[in-house]
Amino acid sequence: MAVLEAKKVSKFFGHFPALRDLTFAFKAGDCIALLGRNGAGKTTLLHLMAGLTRPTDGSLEIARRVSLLGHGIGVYDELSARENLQFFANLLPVKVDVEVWLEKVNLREVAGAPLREYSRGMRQRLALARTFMGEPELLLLDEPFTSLDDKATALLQSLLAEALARQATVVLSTHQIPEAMAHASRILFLERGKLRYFGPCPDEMLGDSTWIYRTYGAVS
Amino acid sequence: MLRMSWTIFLKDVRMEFRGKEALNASLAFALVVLILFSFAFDPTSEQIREITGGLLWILFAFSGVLLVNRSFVREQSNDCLDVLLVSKVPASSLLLGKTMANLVFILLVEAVCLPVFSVLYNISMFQLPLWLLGVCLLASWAIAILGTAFAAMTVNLRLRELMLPVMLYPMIIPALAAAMYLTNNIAAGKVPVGDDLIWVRLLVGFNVIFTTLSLGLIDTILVD
Amino acid sequence: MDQRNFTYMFYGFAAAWLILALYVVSLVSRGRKLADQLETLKRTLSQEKG
Amino acid sequence: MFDKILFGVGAASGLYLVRNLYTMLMVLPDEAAQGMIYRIMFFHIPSWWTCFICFFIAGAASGYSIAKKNFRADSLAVAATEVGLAFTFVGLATGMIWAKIIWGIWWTWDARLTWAFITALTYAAYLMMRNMIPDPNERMRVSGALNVFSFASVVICYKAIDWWRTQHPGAVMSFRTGGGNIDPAMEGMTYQNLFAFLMLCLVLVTVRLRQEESLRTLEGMRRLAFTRQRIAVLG
Repeated sequence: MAVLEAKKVSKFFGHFPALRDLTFAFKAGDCIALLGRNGAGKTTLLHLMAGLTRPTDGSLEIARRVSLLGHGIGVYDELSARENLQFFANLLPVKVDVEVWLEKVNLREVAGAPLREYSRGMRQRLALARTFMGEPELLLLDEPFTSLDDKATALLQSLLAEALARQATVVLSTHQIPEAMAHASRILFLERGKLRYFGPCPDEMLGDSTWIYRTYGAVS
Repeated sequence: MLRMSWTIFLKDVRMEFRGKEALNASLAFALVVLILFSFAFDPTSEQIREITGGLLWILFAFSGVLLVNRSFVREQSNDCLDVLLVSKVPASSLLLGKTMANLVFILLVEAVCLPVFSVLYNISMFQLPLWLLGVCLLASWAIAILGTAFAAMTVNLRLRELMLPVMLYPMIIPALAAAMYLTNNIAAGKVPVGDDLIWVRLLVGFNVIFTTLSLGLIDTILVD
Repeated sequence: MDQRNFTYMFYGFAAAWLILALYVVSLVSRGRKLADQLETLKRTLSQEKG
Repeated sequence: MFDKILFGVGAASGLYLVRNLYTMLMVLPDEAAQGMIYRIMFFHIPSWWTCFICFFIAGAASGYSIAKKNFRADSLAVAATEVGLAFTFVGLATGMIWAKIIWGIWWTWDARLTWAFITALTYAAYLMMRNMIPDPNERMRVSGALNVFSFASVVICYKAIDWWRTQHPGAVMSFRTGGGNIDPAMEGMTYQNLFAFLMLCLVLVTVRLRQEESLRTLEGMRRLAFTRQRIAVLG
């Protein structure tokens, strides 16, 4: 049973083709690394999967419960951690115990204070709780490791492992190969809006960060 | 769907009352303009009765835009709008929740301004409290629904503070005109009857048409 | 009265023609600018390819 | 070939307008009550009709463009709005000059004048808004929705302002309802000028539509050039 199925998906911005004829499917429990240079269409593809934009052509079927961690952290600065989580929990179709999640990301003691008083790391941890709560079937993470502090990185690692263990599908976009390799079971490589490679991680990538660009890329 | 609107309404109200930035700014603005009016004409003369409605509704439309403008900016700072849309919140629920929140803010400003206006200019606005409430509700809803929908349109513009009023005011003229006319009557203690009721009908019709249009088009506006 | 009548009629006709003429002129100049830009860009793109 | 036809129709509409001018000035007699000035109506009335037709087309095209994500319909919407706005200004200018003679003032807050003013503002806001959105998809969605709003508001406004007392001469065909004894030749003249205006309007809209289309091509190519440059720098 596919969590996400794209058939000949294209996305145009005016006459500019951002994505062209993508066909692929993700299964439950997959962890996909979205690779590609800047401007290859990674963010556009993530937005498509999130349902923030709709394809110009082709069909895209997406799971019911999707969660997104974009460049912005997606929580409100004026509200407290508890209010933030409670608000997003109220929008979910399942019941979520907010206190459990506050405990999990280690913010319980300060949960009543407004977010603007938090440190950067604390806000990032709250954003992680917001993303992972409610057991989403499809997790979309846009460059999740950039600018995370140590604690938040460790937390993200464990949350990712947990999510994968309960057969959630995870999509990470990144352009740092070693990081992607550490988690991903499959690679989706985009170049200029075209799908160049989709499959298991090739071993050659391990030591050589430009291997995939050289092998599957058309422009050098 | 309505439950989601309610959740968003509560969140917006809570956020605004936490900082009160927009509310305070627009209240202060409204009060300053109320005082400025006294220089525009003789504040003790009878002629002010004839322009009461006009003054008040221009004031409410201006301070209303200050409030409405913040509505989608709130969602923008940390990309919260994206998160809401990903959580399968229908765009129309989002609009409805935000409109209700804006309606509450506008009504609050009116609740402060109307007594102050009555006292300062010696006009009793509250002879027909139910009529006044009705007109305020209807006309404020008109400002709120169109204002919120247009705030969604302008949220990505660099000049959004400027563009929103430029787009909004020409379109709410019918609603404002009706509200002005009815408010004049109310201030004079006259219950609108007969031909005057056409303005009530205009307000209701305006609201029905533009609420339907806004709820129908908001998905197109927000989702690519 | 009749003299004034005539002058104003003339103004009216002139205004109508002038507005339309101005619009046509702006349309043509914009079109020319657009064609220029398109041409330049096409050349740049084909140079890069070659 | 298409260019030539377009140019031909444009030239024909120009010639037609000149011929109408001749008939108006040389053949038709002065009107009993208004004297010479009534001839402004031959421009005034057709320009309103044309502008309203333009805005109607723009509204319908906008609705279609956002429903079907059709860029061509979006281009039609801008083209029709812009041309409609030009005719609105013709209507306003001629109306004001006529009013100066007949009513003795340039401007009055008469129902239809007010309506015209609001309409002009509404559509000017639409055109301004369009220029501010760089992304073509967003531009189509947002300005398409705005145009639909505009059309609805213009219609409502027309009705609403009608309820205020009006000093405008009757309904749109003003000689017939206002003056009563209208010369059929005068009415015929109005229709002839309307026809000429519509021809001109058709040409202008087509030209503007093609400009908008090539603007979109231009934007697409710019973006392509930009991505290539970026790849060349980074890769």
